[in-house]
Amino acid sequence: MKAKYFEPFRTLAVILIALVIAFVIISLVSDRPLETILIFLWEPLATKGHIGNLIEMAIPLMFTGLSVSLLFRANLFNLGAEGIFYFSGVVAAAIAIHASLNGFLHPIAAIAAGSVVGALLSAIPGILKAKWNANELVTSLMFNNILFGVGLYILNYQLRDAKAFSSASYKFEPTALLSRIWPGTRVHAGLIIVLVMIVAAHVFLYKTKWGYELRMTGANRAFAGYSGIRTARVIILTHLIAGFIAGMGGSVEVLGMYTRFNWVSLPGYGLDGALVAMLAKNNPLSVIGAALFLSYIRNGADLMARLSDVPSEMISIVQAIIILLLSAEQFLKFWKNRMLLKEARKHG
Amino acid sequence: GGNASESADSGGASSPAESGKKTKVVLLVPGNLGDKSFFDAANRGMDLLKEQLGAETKVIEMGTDKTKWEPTVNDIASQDWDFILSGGADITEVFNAAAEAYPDKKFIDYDTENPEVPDNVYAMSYATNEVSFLAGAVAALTTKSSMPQANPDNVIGFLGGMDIPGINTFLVGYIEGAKYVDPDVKVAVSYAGSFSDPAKGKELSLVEYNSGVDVIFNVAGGTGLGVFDAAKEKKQYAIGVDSDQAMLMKDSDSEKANLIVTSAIKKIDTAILGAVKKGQEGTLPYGTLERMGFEQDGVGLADNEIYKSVFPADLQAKIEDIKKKLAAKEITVTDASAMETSKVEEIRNSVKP
Amino acid sequence: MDSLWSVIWSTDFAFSILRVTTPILFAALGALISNRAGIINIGLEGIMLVAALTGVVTSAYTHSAWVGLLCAVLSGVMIAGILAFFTLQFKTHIILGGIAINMFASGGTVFFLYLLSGDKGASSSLQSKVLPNVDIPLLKDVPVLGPILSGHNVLTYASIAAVFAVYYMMKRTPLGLRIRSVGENPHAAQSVGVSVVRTQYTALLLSGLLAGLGGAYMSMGYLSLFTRDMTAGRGWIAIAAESMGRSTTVGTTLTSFLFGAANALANALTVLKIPSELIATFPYAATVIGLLVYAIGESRKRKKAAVKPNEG
Amino acid sequence: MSGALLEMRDVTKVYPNGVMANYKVRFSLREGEIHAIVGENGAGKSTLMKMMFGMEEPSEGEILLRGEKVKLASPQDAIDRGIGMVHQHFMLVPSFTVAENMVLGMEPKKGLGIHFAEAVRMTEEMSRKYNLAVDPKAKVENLTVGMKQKVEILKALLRGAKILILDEPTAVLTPQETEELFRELRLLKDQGHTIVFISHKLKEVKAICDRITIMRAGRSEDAFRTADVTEQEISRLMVGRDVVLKYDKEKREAGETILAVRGFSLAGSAGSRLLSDVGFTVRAGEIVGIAGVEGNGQTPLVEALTGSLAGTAVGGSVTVKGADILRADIRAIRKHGVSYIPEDRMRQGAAGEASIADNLISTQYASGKLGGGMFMNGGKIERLAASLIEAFDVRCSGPKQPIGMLSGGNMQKVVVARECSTEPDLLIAEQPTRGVDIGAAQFIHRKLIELRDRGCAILLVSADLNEILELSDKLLVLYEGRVTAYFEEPSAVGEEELGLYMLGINRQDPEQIGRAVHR
Ligand SMILES: Nc1ncnc2c1ncn2[C@@H]1O[C@H](COP(=O)(O)OP(=O)(O)OP(=O)(O)O)[C@@H](O)[C@H]1O
Ligand SMILES: Nc1ncnc2c1ncn2[C@@H]1O[C@H](COP(=O)(O)OP(=O)(O)OP(=O)(O)O)[C@@H](O)[C@H]1O
Ligand SMILES: [Mg+2]
Ligand SMILES: [Mg+2]
Repeated sequence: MKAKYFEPFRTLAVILIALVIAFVIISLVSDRPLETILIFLWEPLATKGHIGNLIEMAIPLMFTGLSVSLLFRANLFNLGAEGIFYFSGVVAAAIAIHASLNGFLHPIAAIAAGSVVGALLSAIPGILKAKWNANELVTSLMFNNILFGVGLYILNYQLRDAKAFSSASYKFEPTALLSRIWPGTRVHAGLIIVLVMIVAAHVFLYKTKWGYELRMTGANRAFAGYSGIRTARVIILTHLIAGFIAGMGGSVEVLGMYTRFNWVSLPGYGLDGALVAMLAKNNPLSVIGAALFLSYIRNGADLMARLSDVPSEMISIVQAIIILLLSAEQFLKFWKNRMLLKEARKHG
Repeated sequence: GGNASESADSGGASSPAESGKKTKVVLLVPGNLGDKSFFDAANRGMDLLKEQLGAETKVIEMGTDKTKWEPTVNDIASQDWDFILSGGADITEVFNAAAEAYPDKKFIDYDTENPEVPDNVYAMSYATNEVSFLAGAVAALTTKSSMPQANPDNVIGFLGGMDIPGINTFLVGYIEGAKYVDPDVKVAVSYAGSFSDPAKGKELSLVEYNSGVDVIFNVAGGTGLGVFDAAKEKKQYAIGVDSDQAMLMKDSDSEKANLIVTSAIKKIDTAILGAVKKGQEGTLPYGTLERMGFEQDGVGLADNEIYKSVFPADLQAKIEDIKKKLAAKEITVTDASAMETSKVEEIRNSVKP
Repeated sequence: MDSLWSVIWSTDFAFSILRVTTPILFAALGALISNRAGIINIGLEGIMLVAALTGVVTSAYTHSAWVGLLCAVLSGVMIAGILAFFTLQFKTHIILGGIAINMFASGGTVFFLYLLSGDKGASSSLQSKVLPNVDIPLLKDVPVLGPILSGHNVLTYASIAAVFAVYYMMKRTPLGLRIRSVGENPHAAQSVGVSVVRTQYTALLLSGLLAGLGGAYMSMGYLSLFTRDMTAGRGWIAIAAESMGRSTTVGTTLTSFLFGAANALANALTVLKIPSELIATFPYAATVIGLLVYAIGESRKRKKAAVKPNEG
Repeated sequence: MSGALLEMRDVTKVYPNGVMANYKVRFSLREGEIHAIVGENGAGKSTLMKMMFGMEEPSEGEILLRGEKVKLASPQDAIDRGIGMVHQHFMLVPSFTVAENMVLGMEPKKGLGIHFAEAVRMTEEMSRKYNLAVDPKAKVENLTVGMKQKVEILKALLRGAKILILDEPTAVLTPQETEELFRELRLLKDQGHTIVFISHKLKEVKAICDRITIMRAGRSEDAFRTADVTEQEISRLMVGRDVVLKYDKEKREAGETILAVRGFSLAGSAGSRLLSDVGFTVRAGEIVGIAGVEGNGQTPLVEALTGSLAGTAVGGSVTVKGADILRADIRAIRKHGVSYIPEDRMRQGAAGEASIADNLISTQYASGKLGGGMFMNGGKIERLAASLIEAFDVRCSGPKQPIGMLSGGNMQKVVVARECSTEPDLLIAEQPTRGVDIGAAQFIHRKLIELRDRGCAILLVSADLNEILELSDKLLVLYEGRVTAYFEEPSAVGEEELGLYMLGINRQDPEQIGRAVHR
């Protein structure tokens, strides 16, 4: 085997090993372990509806994964996508409820508002970092809680429909909802939006001057500054873009999957986005695969819990093992080294 | 996530009962079990179905990600179940939509306030405001009583998980009940902002106790468990919620249990049992929302041994009296489930110490 | 307003700051040790959660709070060991590893609680033990100071002791020197025979130990039970505190107390007529402002230093 | 080959990225000798030494110590066997004191803690014994490079090293410091130590080494006795062709003034004077060299010229083509046609993870040459990168390779290529050939002369006297922040004479120094 085939081979081996471990754990609690694990593996792809579920869940993961990967690319350890996703959802919901526009402009206006608010909010940690070197991890973690509190306040005091008997907003105007693009599933136009954003981010990162500045600032800020790149501006710009994308994600999720806004806790997509970004090695295009993969194992887990006798919490153990092993770069490396030596000898 | 605990009933799968086929019931939990509140109570109802009706049951936890509820409900509706159960304000819309899509299936919404009920759905609501009214009366009587830990201050406390309608229904009933026995009573209210942070629950309770409160009513899920820790530390009283929380703790920590004067119980488990039973008999009034009050035994105060020994007998009599008046509709209690947030705030502020 | 002042100017309030700070301080010290060794451990939240459950379960089965504490700490060390194994041996990215540990802990604790007690939410059916509160003999009778400083849980005192221990360890012991060298210049450490991997293992295990103490405090000191996700973000707060404290023992301790005080104050603010959603944001807003004031001060200082002397 | 103290047999090393750094290398070290290893950048010298020191494991082959096969799995194994190494890049912890760096990993203890007083005493004792003066309590980040070098050697000796590996120890030293080091090495040899010495400076190799092993493209040949080969022969064996060490540089009339520094004084943070009344001009088509022992104001001067002024300008002016640049940032300065080869290529000069192509375009990606508007044309970038890689003979697998994988010399060529490719009016070159092999150094020198001939003004700051005397058209000496000498005919100045000015022993009169400023 050639060394360059090592990565796919390792990935395959890792997945197999993770599955064996998962199987062993499942055997401990399940009477029919084989059947159970087959549900986990196959059921998410078994019906059109389930494939739809897999894709619709991947959409927010792609948004936050893309947002976080840009930040990580610029060497900014910012986990603020979580709060922005939530708050922009509130903003989009407000427009979806209160504005009256036609079916084409309405979602655009709501998403644009959510995205812009996301960008502006995200710029705050960016400016603090760029101007005063305030640690962006701290500010972003704090902002998550602040945005959640303020968002929830707006929901309860401004948007709440008392007739929903819960913390849910008024119903969105039907014109604001994103249209379904795959009949028989709930896959909505957000998929197209996110794919366009991913391609745009790819072009931005690798084909434009700003993207180049971002990559160099991330790779070595002293080098970028020495070369004449205004790194403070790059940091702010990166935050703006990342916030824009995260905000767009929150808005799209709200308009694509809901008819009212009713999140009373942070939805968790921010940290998941960090997971997706890391799995994608901060590459925009790879975010698609990473998000689909995460969505696949989560949907598999849900279905396993639904259709078998395994409690759902067990799944988080299996997920953790898969993630740990999948990113274990050194795992099976000795093998690669052997292959490299063999090849080198042949050429040497 | 979604848990499934499938039960093979004790009778054995191969020996069909007289009806020829076991009743198949599925419970869809819009959240996770372990809330010590209505999800757990519904789960206990499923156990009752299994034990008393010999039903084949399954419980699915749908988790907190609301986007997953619709596909799960639809998936289940397309399967072969005799009764599909779920409950909670958030799920009702999804649930009713599924019911309309599957008109030949039977659905039971065990906890909703929504009066629009499709023809194949039976819906229940609980007079939580009324039982909270009683809890408020107990609290207001406690704080002025000669009970050993009661202080002269005329302030009672409330700890909510979040400032949301489901919680404020309890709050408003509680305040009205307290004011019914003593118009001058003050109510300290705090919300933890979370249903899973007992440490925060404890801190907020301590602040309340330290400011002169001597009894706190908790409606906060896991967070509320911190109230009892604070009560034990401060040797003050508490009131439980949803299930008889004193009895739950009696074996593991009797000192704590003895400070829980009573609990405001929502009897979801027996309500579910009753509904399915009627369903089997064919007497369930589909298409209606039934309110489970004291008469229907849908709600009630826990009158356990602790209540009987700790809460003075003359005060118990007063509570009994109020309960009768409530049942006879001589007293009406505001239902805050559809109240504007600002209105709730107004009520809250009017009794702030 | 009066009621707010009466709450804040009470010894109870000062007492509560120490109580609220304890778990954050433990975890922040844990974050500090691993960070100084060059590895950012974001799995603290999960480690605390696992330790909290372990303490409750083992103390219930052995009827000893101390055995429970020991097991809780060991479980923290074990989880940190798993994280270390993957990140140091297999080179799993430390951030991913931390996320995986948190994921594992959040579901795994509920799963094991369910297996052990049939309950998914709380451990209230287990007769778990709590660690004692300690009255300090002379101090407890001193007015004002006594009620504030005496009568805390034994682990609160342990957390203060841990501050001194960590300070001494980092500054004065061979291990501390090696941890700092590995974090600052791993090649330098390696070149003199200090094993980078072994040192990082030690640092991660120590951070697991401290987070384990924090977890044990949550379920066996602060509270007397375990509930699902009961750490409620304290691990993340600790990471922020460590980061804001610029990875120094003194700074981290101060910022942990700042968080504790802001939280205690937020709890006291509930007596005001402010919507609870907004009160909940107070500790975080206070932190951002604190960080900002500090950061601006620092950058002013730097600029001044560069501009001040006008003649040679 | 018997009787060797240490022997490496057919050692092969393949890095995980597939680079074969060593192939069947044989190396043998005799007790008590100073043994040189020479070779071009990337020939595999450091890799071989790292294996000898247990920092890298050989993919194949064996290492024998006193005839016995040994497995060196970690530096600790090597240290235990009496092998010590001073690395090409400093292996010190900057925030620690000298004593702390010395004892790291073998700390003397008192109770649970470190016995700091003992550490200081141990350091002082070693320092006396080997006649290497260091201050045990000084923080390493405040030390000069020469000092750091001494600490590194003492560190190895403290650990009982009998075999001492020195990987390019002189690359950052002044001639005087190098001389001192050589005296110390001879002393060590006399005390029974065996030394492996790596250097690109063949004169040094000739001066102190007994035997010499030449490496080329990861392979080795048998060792020579140094006395048997000439410098020319060595360099031919290394590079595979003759290397000319003299440049025929035509005289050229200098053009208009590009850079003008007039009466420039700079105060540091503690009120200290970094620069006092420095004045000189650099005109189009001339190379002005600045010589001086490191730490005499070169760094603040270059910082002031490149937009990162650290301190307060107390007086004077700095202009490029008439424009004041003292308060401009580097972006604005570069817009005036200024290029800059920084001293520290790892920190400022390159982004290690980024590709060679990305590193090559960092100063001209925005110029419009590589694509209009906000887009960049991948094809154009690739062509530019490929042509620069070829023109500057960068040894790499292609423009997409991460620059961090290159050897030091090749990385430096990338930096030089980038700074030369923008057709600058003024080039500030700071230590442009530090750690670069003679082949590459010669190449870089040629490029600088070529640039000068095209009319570029060049300010050359270097600690390498040979380089500075060869290249400069005009030469200044900095001592304690002042210009102490100005030569209009550097080629006529001897190294010894220059040394006297650099050490502050001699000083020219103000009038002569004043000539450095034209017009
Ligand atoms: N850690 C590493 N990973 C991958 N490749 C490496 C690594 N270190 C060195 N190399 C490669 O191995 C080869 C030999 O490098 P080495 O550092 O041994 O050269 P050298 O002879 O010391 O060069 P120089 O004179 O520039 O120091 C080079 O091609 C280099 O790019
Ligand atoms: N007796 C000693 N001999 C040598 N070095 C020492 C001695 N005592 C302390 N050091 C080292 O000198 C440095 C200063 O020590 P000290 O503990 O006094 O620092 P500090 O003033 O507390 O520092 P900080 O302000 O960063 O907290 C430390 O790096 C320490 O390890
Ligand atoms: Mg100090
Ligand atoms: Mg080298």
